Amino acid sequence: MFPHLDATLADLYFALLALAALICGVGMVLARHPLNAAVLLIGVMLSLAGIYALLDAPFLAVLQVLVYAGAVMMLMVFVIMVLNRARSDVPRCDWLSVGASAASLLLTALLASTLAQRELAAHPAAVRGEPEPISALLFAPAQGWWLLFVAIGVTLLTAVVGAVLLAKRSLDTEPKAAEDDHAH
Amino acid sequence: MDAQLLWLIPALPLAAALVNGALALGTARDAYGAPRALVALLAVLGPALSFALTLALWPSAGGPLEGLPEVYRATYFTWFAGSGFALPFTLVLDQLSALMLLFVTGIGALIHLYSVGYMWADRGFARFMCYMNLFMAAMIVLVMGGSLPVTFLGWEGVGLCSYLLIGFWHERTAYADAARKAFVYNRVGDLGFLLGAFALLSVAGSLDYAAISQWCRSADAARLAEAGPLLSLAALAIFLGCCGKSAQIPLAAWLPDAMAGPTPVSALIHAATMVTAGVFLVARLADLYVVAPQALTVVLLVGCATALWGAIAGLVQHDIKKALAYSTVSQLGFMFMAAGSGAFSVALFHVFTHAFFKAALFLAAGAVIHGLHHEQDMRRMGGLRPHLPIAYLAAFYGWWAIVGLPFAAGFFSKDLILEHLWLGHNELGALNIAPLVAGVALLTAGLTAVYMTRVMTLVFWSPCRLDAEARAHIAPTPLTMSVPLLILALGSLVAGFAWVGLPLDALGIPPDALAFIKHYLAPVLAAPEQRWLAAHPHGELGNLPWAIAGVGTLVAALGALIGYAVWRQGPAQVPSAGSETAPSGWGGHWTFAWDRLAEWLIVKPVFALGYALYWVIELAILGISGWLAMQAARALGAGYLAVVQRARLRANLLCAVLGGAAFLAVVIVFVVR
Amino acid sequence: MPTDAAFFTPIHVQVLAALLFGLGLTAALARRDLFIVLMGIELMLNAVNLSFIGFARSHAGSASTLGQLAPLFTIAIAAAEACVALAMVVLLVRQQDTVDTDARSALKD
Amino acid sequence: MLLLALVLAPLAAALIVAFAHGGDDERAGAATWRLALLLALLIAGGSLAVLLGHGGTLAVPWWRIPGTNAIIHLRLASDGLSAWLAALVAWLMPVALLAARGEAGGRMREYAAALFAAEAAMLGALFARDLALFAFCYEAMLIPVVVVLALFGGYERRSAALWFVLMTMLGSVPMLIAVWAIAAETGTTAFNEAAAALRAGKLDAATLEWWFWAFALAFAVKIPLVPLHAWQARTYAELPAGAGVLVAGAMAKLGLYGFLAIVLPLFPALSREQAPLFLLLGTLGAVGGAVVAFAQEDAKRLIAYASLSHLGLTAAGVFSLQAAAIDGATVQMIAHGLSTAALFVLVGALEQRTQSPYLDDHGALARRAPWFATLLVLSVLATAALPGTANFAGEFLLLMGLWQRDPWWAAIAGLSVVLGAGYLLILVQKWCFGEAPEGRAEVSDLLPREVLAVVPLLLGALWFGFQPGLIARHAGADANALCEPARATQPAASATTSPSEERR
Repeated sequence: MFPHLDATLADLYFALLALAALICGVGMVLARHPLNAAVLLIGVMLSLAGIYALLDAPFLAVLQVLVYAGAVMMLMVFVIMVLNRARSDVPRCDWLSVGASAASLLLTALLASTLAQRELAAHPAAVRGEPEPISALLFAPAQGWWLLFVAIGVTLLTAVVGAVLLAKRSLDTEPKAAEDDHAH
Repeated sequence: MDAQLLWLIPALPLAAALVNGALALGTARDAYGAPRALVALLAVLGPALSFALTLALWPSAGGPLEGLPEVYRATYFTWFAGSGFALPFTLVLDQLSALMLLFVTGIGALIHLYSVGYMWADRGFARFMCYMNLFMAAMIVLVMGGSLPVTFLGWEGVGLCSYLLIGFWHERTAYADAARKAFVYNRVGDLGFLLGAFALLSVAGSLDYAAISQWCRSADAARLAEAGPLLSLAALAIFLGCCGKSAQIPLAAWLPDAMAGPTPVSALIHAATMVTAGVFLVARLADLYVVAPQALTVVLLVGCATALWGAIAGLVQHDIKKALAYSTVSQLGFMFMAAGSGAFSVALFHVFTHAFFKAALFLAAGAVIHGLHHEQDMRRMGGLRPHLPIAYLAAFYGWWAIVGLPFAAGFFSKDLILEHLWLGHNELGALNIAPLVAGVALLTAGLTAVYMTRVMTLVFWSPCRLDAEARAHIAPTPLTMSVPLLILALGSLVAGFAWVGLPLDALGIPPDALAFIKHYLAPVLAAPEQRWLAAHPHGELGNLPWAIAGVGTLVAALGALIGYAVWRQGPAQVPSAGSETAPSGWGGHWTFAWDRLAEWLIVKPVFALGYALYWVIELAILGISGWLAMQAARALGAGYLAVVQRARLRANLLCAVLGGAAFLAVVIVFVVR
Repeated sequence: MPTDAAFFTPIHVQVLAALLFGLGLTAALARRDLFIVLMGIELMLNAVNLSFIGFARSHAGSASTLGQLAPLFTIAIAAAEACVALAMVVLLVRQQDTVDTDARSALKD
Repeated sequence: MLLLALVLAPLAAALIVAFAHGGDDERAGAATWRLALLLALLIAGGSLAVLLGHGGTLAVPWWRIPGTNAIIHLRLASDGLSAWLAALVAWLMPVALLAARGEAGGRMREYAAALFAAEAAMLGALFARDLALFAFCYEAMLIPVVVVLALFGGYERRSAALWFVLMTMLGSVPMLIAVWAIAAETGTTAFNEAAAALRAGKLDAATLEWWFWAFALAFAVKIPLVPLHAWQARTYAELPAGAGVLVAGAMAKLGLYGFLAIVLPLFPALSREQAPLFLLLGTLGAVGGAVVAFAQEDAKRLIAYASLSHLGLTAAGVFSLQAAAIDGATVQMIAHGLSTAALFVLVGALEQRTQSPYLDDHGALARRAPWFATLLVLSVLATAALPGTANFAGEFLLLMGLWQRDPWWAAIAGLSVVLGAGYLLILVQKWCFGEAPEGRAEVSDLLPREVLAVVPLLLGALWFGFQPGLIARHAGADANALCEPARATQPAASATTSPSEERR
């Protein structure tokens, strides 16, 4: 499964990274404060980046670190800190949490147990996830993925504009009175 | 004239009805209503033109109008068409329907003319005329229908118009109740009609009258025996329909209540035409009834029971129209007795004469009611002869005819019925019951004389019980009402000669020229009548007609004398205006026996069952179980489980996850296995 | 490199993805803090990415490359989602002064 | 292609009316309404083209059902049955909009869009020739109705919506699973291919049986058959008139259509075997519904129980498997659609003016609102199956078929016809006749738009009353062809028909 590595060593790496991801994930679920959760989620993401690398997907591993762990989570941490809610006033657990946990546990158990019974072998001719083959596929005119690429570009742009509009509105609500004052 | 023009006969009154309906609806909220002269013109013209067309198309039977085709038959379009069943829409003008049409359109046109006078001042004049015209159209379709479903179209159509007209003054809840009662009673009969039609279809393979007759006439004994139960079932089921329409026991109770309608309606629909449709239908299916003898015996017995019941009930009525209504019920019983003894043409002859004298009586009653400003209680009348001479004249001739005094219309038809009953042969078990029925019929004829004389005495001959003011304000009979009254009075006097003829040799008229009815119906009815006679031989005639005429006249005269003697002083006490007119005591019990039976056996149980089912099953069982299920669903889906009820979004998502898990489980179990 | 001797096979990657997805789901459903809910969603997206990449190892040719291409789109969409979602959180917190999801009742009815 | 256009057109119309005129004020509502009416009429015109046989067929592979080899096709076709029912749906749509005008006011956008969405789903279900596509559309039609019910319904609308959703969903979820199971087992979801595969006799009886019941349940809830009718009265009572026209007039027929087009061809042997049960349930509904209707105080509930009665009779007719009854069932479906829609428009009009659909709250409307009273009487007479109306043609053929099956069925089911006259005339009498109840304000008469909604329905009922063959020869013949397999497996003649019947 893991090319370029000794099997035992790869197993060890994978086991460690998977364990780290799971522990961080559990920690995130149980975290008392969103900031803790964010840090733990970053841990998950970094572990996953490692696993991506193990799985012969270096490009995505890099992207994972740069975009997810870097940009998205930084944004989130930033917002949490800006809003600066020292102690969360939201209870960590209620009755519904128990039900929800049980339900997702059930779903996961079903999924995982079924998966675990199946066989799936690595393909020897699997392509290594370098930028080049990926971009070649992405921009192959016959495949049409470029269309999706363009669409996602537009979506991102829309999201940014939407976010700006939303944020602007939130700012507008308070300074309204101030503007009225200026008018006088 | 072309047979394809048959459609015009019902279409003319229908067109008048549509125009009048549009006028009525268009001017419903105007202060003055539709232009009355126009409405009246259209309303009278429709039936009158139909009458003219009927005469123009009059199918000859070797009678005076030689050379015309015997039967007009026109098929216009396919009514039902499908893989299971097909039926052309056929109208037929044969001798039977022509005879019916003759008085339906003729008397109908006269009563329309009468209504113009009677209803002129009513706010709903145009609406009334619309319903009346619609009734004419439906009645004509009923009579001219070439197959059971086409007849049924008219059959329910007249029922509808009857409903609308009984409830014409619908502000009175009792009137609307009476209308609904009439419709529902008829519906019961109509179900019988439909089931009988289905049975006939499965026996004879067609619903066309010609085909049914053909089948009945050509079927050999083995086939008849094989189809026997189904034939009897068909005949009885259709007779149930006739009971509904013609107000026979057990569906008799609606007709007296139907007197809530304006009097011309009572005359046209509930005396002369619609209620005789049952007799007409039995005659129409005579070929069926003669091969189902048990059914015909039932017809005889029901007719007999109804005639007696109606006559006795007629004795105790105070309302003039109610008395006439029970008289109609009783006379219809006579018609069914005639049909039940296999004398279909005699039954129709009585229908014919009855149409004249009962219409005359009702219209005379209408003139009285009109004259007395809607007073209907006979105890509060009396001595009206000088005040309402034309009404009296019509009533007198009508009375003469219905009582069966010599030479008036009813005299001949009633005697013929008695004669056929006396000689007839209807088996009930091993017993020939026809002579017994004849005895009851004679008794009933006597009672008829008593109660009709009572009506005449209380209204015209006894001392006047009106106070001075009411006497001063008696409204005269307008011309539009007088003309039909006089024509009908004349009709009740002479209609009987249409069977027996008059010795007019001196005038160069052949003896049978006037007696057209006697043989007129032969092309339609002779075959079944002869078949019946062959199977159930009658006794010798001999001098019997004279004997029966004599006895009949004697009984009638005796009854009339009793009636006059008992009531010549008027009632024991005169009730105040607007008091209850329904009979009380044993008379009430007798009169309302069938009402109460239906009330307790059908109406109340249906309502009780309806409420019980609704409250117990619909609301209690289904409602509570559904409510519980919904509470459970709400608890799961809407977050009642959560401490905080607001957590609806999360609870919903939770359910989605559970659903996903369930789906996954299904996939795993069935696909992955 | 004797790959066949390895204990872990691509199916274990999928199991791991499933477990992480479950954790993300739990976070999204069981927690009421808006930030943690958002993070749970991010975690679920990450699990899906992992699944894609895991499957990419079991195919050859362009199918394999496709497995590596799909996460690219996911990441882009996740970034857009985070962008808008955080803006909304800021807005909501300013208006209602809470990050409790159960306080977001304005959506219903 | 016309079929696809006809299915998609209402969706497009929904989008158009949703965005054409902004704002929630009365003027925007009126503008939206005019636009929606125009679009609805265009679609209705298109449905006529399908009726005349210009529908064509379509079979485009769509996607593979997970876990099976079956590929869902966008498979559309029309036969007489679906074309007539589609025409009914499409022509009831303008009527529904005419009725909705007064109820929606400025919120016409939501109302009209939801109605169009329901129309699209119904047309899709009627033209679908793929089980999965059918099931999808069959489910989808619920949602817009619930939206209208929740937004514009009466006082108890929440409870009613729950009843409606829960019962119809509970009915149709097993159908979804059965469709999926059929796909997995036979590898196809096309109607005819699945039918051939199911009839080949290679599947074990137990599996077939539960599929049969899954479908039967879904359709029985929709018709509804006793005892699955609990949603009906509750939903009808709260539905606004516009949606009521579509739900009572058209949607309930989808259940019957399902029996005719799916259950009978797919499970002929089981259908024949279980026919007595459905005959019993149908007859029970016919008579029971009529009896319970006597206990109603709310006109809409009365209409609901009347529908239960009439459609129970229709279902009984379908399961008599007699040619005449199947013809009658098709005629009755159209006829009942027309007359019930007319009743709903009228009751809705009165309810809008007075906020009361109760029988005892009105009186003397014949004098106070003559147009209303006239049209109500005519609609009631059509519903009560007066000869000359399409309802009579339908009931006549239905009862005839039941008689051919067994005279007793006809006699018992025929009681519903007698009772029908009773409870319907109570409605007329209480509202139109008598004295006006104390303290009730004057009721204004119908507006031209309401008259315009009802009159074509009544004219249609009259026209088909004299020409039921138009429906029976076309829709009835195709419906008969659909149940031919079920009939073919029947013994030559049932023991109860008369000897002479056989001879013929």
